Amino acid sequence: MDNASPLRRTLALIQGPQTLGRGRRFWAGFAVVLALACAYPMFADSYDVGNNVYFFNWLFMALGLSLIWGYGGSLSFGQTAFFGVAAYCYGVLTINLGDAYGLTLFSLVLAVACSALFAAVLGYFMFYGRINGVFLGIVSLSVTLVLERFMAQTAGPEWAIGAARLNGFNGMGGMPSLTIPWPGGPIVLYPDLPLYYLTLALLVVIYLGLRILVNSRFGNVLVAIRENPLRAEMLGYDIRRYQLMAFVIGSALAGLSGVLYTSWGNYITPASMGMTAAALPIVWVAVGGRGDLTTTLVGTLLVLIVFQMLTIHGSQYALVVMGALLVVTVLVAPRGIVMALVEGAMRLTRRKEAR
Amino acid sequence: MPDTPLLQVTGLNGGYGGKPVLQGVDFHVNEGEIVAIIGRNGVGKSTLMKTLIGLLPNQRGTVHLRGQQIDNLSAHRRARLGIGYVPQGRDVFPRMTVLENLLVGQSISGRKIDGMLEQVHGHFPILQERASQRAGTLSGGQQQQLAIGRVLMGGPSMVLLDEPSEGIQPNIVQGIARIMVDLNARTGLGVVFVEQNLDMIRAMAQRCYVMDKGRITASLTRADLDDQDRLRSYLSV
Amino acid sequence: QDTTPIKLGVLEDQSGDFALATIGKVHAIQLAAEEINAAGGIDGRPLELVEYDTQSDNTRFQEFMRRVLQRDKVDAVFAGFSSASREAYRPIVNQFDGLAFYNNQYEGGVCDANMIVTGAVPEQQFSTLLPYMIEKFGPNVYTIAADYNFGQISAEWVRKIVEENGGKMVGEEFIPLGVSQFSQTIQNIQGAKPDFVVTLLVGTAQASYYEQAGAANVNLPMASSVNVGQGYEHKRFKAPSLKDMYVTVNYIEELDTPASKEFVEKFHAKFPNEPYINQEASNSYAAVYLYKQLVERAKSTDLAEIRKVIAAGDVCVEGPGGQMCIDPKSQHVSHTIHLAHVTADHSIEFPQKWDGIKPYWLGDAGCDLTKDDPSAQYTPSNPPPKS
Amino acid sequence: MTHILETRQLNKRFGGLHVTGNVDFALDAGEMHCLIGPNGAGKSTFFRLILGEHLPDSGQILFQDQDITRAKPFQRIRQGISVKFQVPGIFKELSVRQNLVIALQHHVDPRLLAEEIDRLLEFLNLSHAQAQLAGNLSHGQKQWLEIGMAIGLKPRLLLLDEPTAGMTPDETHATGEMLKQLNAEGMTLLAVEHDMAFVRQIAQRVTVLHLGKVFAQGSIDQITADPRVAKIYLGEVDA
Amino acid sequence: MVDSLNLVFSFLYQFGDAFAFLVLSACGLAVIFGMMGVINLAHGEFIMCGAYVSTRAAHAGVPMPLAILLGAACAGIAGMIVELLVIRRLYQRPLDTIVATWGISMIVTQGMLILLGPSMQGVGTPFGSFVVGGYSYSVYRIILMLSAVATLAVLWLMFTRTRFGLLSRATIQVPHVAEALGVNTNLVYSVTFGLGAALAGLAGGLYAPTMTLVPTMGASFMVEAFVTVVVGGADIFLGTAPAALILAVIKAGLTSWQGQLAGQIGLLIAVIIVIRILPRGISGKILRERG
Ligand SMILES: Nc1ncnc2c1ncn2[C@@H]1O[C@H](COP(=O)(O)OP(=O)(O)OP(=O)(O)O)[C@@H](O)[C@H]1O
Ligand SMILES: Nc1ncnc2c1ncn2[C@@H]1O[C@H](COP(=O)(O)OP(=O)(O)OP(=O)(O)O)[C@@H](O)[C@H]1O
Ligand SMILES: [Mg+2]
Ligand SMILES: [Mg+2]
Repeated sequence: MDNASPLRRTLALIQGPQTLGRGRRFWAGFAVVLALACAYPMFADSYDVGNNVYFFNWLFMALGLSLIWGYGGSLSFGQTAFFGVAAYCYGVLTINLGDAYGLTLFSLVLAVACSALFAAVLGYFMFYGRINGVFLGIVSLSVTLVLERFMAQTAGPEWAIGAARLNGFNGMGGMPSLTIPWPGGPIVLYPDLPLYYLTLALLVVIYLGLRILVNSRFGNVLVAIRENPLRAEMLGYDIRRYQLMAFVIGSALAGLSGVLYTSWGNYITPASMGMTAAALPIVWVAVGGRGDLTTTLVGTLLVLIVFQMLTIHGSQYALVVMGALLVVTVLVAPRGIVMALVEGAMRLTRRKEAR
Repeated sequence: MPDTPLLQVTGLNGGYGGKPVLQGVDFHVNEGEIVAIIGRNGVGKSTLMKTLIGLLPNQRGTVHLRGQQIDNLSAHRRARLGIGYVPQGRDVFPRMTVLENLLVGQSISGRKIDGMLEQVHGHFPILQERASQRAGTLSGGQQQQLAIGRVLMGGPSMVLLDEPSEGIQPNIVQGIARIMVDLNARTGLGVVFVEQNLDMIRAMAQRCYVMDKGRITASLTRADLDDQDRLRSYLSV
Repeated sequence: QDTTPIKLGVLEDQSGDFALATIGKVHAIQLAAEEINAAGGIDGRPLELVEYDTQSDNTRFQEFMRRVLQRDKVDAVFAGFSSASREAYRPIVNQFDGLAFYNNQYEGGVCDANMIVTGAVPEQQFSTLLPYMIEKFGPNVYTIAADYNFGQISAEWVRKIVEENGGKMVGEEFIPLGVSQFSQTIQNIQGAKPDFVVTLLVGTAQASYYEQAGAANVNLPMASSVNVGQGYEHKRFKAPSLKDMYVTVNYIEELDTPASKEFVEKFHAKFPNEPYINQEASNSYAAVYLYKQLVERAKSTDLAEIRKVIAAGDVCVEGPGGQMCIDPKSQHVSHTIHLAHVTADHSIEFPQKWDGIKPYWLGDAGCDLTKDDPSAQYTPSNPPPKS
Repeated sequence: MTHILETRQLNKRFGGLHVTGNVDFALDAGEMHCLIGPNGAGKSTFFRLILGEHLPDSGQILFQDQDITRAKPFQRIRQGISVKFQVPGIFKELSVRQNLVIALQHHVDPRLLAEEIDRLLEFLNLSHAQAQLAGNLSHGQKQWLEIGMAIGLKPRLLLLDEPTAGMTPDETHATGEMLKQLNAEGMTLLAVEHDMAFVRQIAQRVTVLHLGKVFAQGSIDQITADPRVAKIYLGEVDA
Repeated sequence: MVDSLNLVFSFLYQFGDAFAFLVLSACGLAVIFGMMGVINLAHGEFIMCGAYVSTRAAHAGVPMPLAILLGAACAGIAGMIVELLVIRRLYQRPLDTIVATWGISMIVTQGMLILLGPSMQGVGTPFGSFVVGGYSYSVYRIILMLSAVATLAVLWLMFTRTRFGLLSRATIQVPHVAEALGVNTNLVYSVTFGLGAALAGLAGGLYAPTMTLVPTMGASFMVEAFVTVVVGGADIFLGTAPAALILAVIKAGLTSWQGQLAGQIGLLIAVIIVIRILPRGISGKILRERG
């Protein structure tokens, strides 16, 4: 233990008190799931592959919200603002710069940085202004609604940045997809295999990275602030700085979702920042189990899949069933649906073993 | 009526969810008695109090008040039967004024008792002085006085006090003991209180139970209480 | 003979904000498909509908457009109410080189070879409506319009056509979507003293304007390209709040022609609970028949073959409201435009109609899909680049 | 540097209420000092002023001869002040162990952290409860945990607001001994208490606060002998 | 002179109109949020319920004022049922109520669409219009303003002058102690939530004659309602009325000066600024000053 290198110690943080899932069985399960995910495209048609990429797109925003809300205790109702800012940035940049020389990837980074910067400014304003609780939620919601209303009225030709028309409520289109420069001709990441693997890889890296983050000293302080901010401050932590950092990281992830989504469908509208859109991440995260990264990840994916299936098969009744599902989940699974499922499964196996 | 005690607790089991804390508590309080419960940290004293008033469900055993079984009633019904409860850690209504806090206390009897407010103000002058201060901003000891005053407002026939002396200045501790003894003498108020402060126990209690690991392990008489070392020994590890 | 079904994707909002105006579209498509199938299908191939409820949500359009094109492999898609939803799915239709029918009255300007638009566009509705209004009520015009692309571009058309016809704009106001309170707007209108008001309000919340203006006794004639024809406000609000509203439509349920009456009868027989048959329902119905003709003549559902037929320039059907012909340059449709006048008791009279009004602007401005496909949307102030 | 902490003419009002009035107070480095006084005298408020939770209306606070009057709370903690609140301030939804990790990780070498915490748990008599959620502890146990977090910071100055409330006499005594040991290791202590036995056990000097002002100061014997203090505070017992 | 008087009247009318809308949309939400800490995303659906019921009743010949009260009552009962079935289990987890009420809102909106179709015919605005200085105004709008003031007054009396107000505030602050002091907390919760829902229903009933009746109509009240409640802060009486006053001035001013978009965006930006200056809302500020 004593001679463990700093790197080893950092890696050891991948499991810790702040995350569920420890030990051999969990990681074996993780490996199996990852292997399945990698093998999936071999068994699925390209529609399913593309559709899964679409689901993956949203997971980053959910993970970010889990960090801000589940771990940090600050309910941000406006993650879609960062989603939107990054999405529009990506659109404006790529329409102007084009997709050659890996400029789309450069635009991705720049767009995510834009949303992070925006989050830093807004977060500074909020956290250092000692805004907290629901007030934080409402300020962030107001910001995203202001952005939505503003973008919705940019229909006229005067609202253009370079070659990129913002195009109001109808939304901005025509931006190129992410493109990787390649010796044998650039690879355009349409919603298909390459994009699937790229998104999956990003997801795994970010998931594991966040696990390390929340189990690190930073994560410890974050949950301490959630539990009792005054006490945390009286232990010598500058709580506002920690809150701000979590907010920026979480919001940058929302920005990443925005870029991936825009690249996926070559389209972004102000509606992506509206009231409904803003509430959705909260629903995913709360239903999945906001206090943990893994449950958030799995829960969000589950909700997205189930809701889409309901919409496909439920016609008019889909929304009613979705609503009922939400209510029932909250009632029967107080710690989130995934936790409930895991506990249920454990109880079953235990009963079997007992027999 | 010595044969129907004020409070009769038999075989009480209770706790939090799957975690049992009380493991068969038996004791009784006679009409017009002041009884102390002592014990080390974490043995289940507060749990017992919460189970008696009905904030925690009892898993087994019974509680009778003047012969009436009450363990199946909700907490507010038990309160309406005249049981007052002062929780550990005060729990005043923080965003209501001191006066409003007192008025909520009337609910125990469901009606306003004439002169009660004046009586409480007489016991605790600070509560009159600060009538319109928000209770959450009172000092710790002031909050404790408010919590006791609040429960007296309903004119209960018995009270459960969980460490009433905590955070209170010595002369007011004596004052509280006097008030309780006085009420007990005048109105026959039954008192069950959990306490660590030996002075207060001696000043108030007529009998005393010792609790350990979720059970009542000893019952002390008034004479035992005056034996400082004996009492101490029950509280030490 | 090939008897495999021809699959039509139907992506319409059956719930959410727009459901009011769009459920009827789905029913109209079902009606047309049933009729066609009863009559032996398209060249013996039955029509099969693949329907999804898009819930008034743009992202659902993206999800399901991919699904119908990639998974269900439909031959054509009928999709979308709001312009935003159309713009959301258009990149995907382009990517998979599909064929989508947009059966909605809209702000115009989409020049995209993968799209056929059967709804009316501003030049068709305003070039007829506004001269009539100016002549009848006077030259001073006040516009209130939804503050987004549809409203802004339509208002631009109104401005242009009013000026061309010797009228004068005395005011223009844009209302954000979702706004339902209009006291200030009503006062502004009264202050500007127009001869009539052009209302380009969108969504159910904005329709509250009519009730509130009525209650404040504004009492000005109104003109619109969108209200009544889509959201049947005259049926929903108590008379006389829509008194003297003039709308140019290519169809509404009250239209008193044999074709219309037959359509209404068939429709209500099949869907007795349908509250109203609006212009978009009629467009959707006719669009199915347009598609039938295209496939029959192309002898294929292949887009390239179909577009060759369109290029011939003589694809026409008799819709419930009159003849509709596809313009090869823009792949929009010419219409018979009816002027509907809402009377004090909210009944409708049709003082005038114009036959064969063409969607001329896109073609004139330089969009020619027979030559190339920019897949873009243009406006008068942002026209196609001159080649 | 003889005074580790000094306040000069410290004033704080809430609305019309003068909670501390021109408090001049000095604490010698290395001493054990008790602050007593009637309920509402302003003891907890005085602590909050030292910690920066409230800012004074006027006056100055010096810590190790540095002016910290306007410093942020966390900065004061970093300079070596630490506190145990009157109402236990713990992280309820975290395990007991995790509570201590958060308190200690800041200045303990990560390699030694686990051992250090084990030792502290042992010391607090909470080893058996280390995996429990802190919110589920009994009241007394919470007090212990809070004390553990406060001393875990290894402060130069430790502020304790009623550290023994809810403890049995034996535990109170043990706490006193523990504090004496910490003091012997160099920690300065300032405690608010109503338990005179405890005050007698630890205090080298006692300050009585009354109505926001320093009312009396001296050794415990001097204080208990003071009839004015008996009148406002002590009553007949222990006087 | 007359002209400027007319101008003053018109501004007052616009201000009053905005004020009424803010107050009436916010009251129900304020009671439920301020008293119970529950963020009720189904608030709009209770408004819709009130509007639908009162319109149905008016169609059936019930006089308008009665119909409106009936709408409020039905919404209140619906609220009590929702509280009993769902909300009651979630008081310890207020953030989960966001999800639950969001779900309820989805069920109700879409359920209404399925059951009653996409819209309902209106009843028309009663009482006609009046003219001041060349502008004509709706009389009913004045009624709305008066209703807003009356609602505030009744609520104020109810919560400060009655035992119910006292007990409900106690219950929400420390439920277990209130229970142990003899307060039937379940009843209090139920009635408080019902009251909030009834107030929403009242807003729906009052605005029903002036608006489109569709299942999603509640949405157009939501932003204003939230904004008012949050600017007001936790205490609904100290907060909601002044918040509505300030916001109404901002909204009416900006709308008449720069149009509706400015009014809308201005409102939201005002919220951000007000919260920055008063992080706990207006009532937080007042309460702190009072000490
Ligand atoms: N909410 C809770 N959930 C689970 N366990 C709890 C909870 N509250 C207390 N406990 C546990 O129950 C046991 C008894 O606690 P209780 O509060 O009754 O002790 P106590 O005798 O009152 O101690 P003290 O003198 O410290 O107040 C303790 O071990 C405690 O950890
Ligand atoms: N925010 C506030 N607003 C108004 N008065 C306050 C506020 N905070 C404290 N007070 C008052 O200031 C006085 C001092 O309170 P403080 O908590 O410092 O007392 P204390 O000496 O710690 O008493 P105790 O021994 O009871 O804990 C009390 O009278 C209290 O009511
Ligand atoms: Mg206890
Ligand atoms: Mg204190």
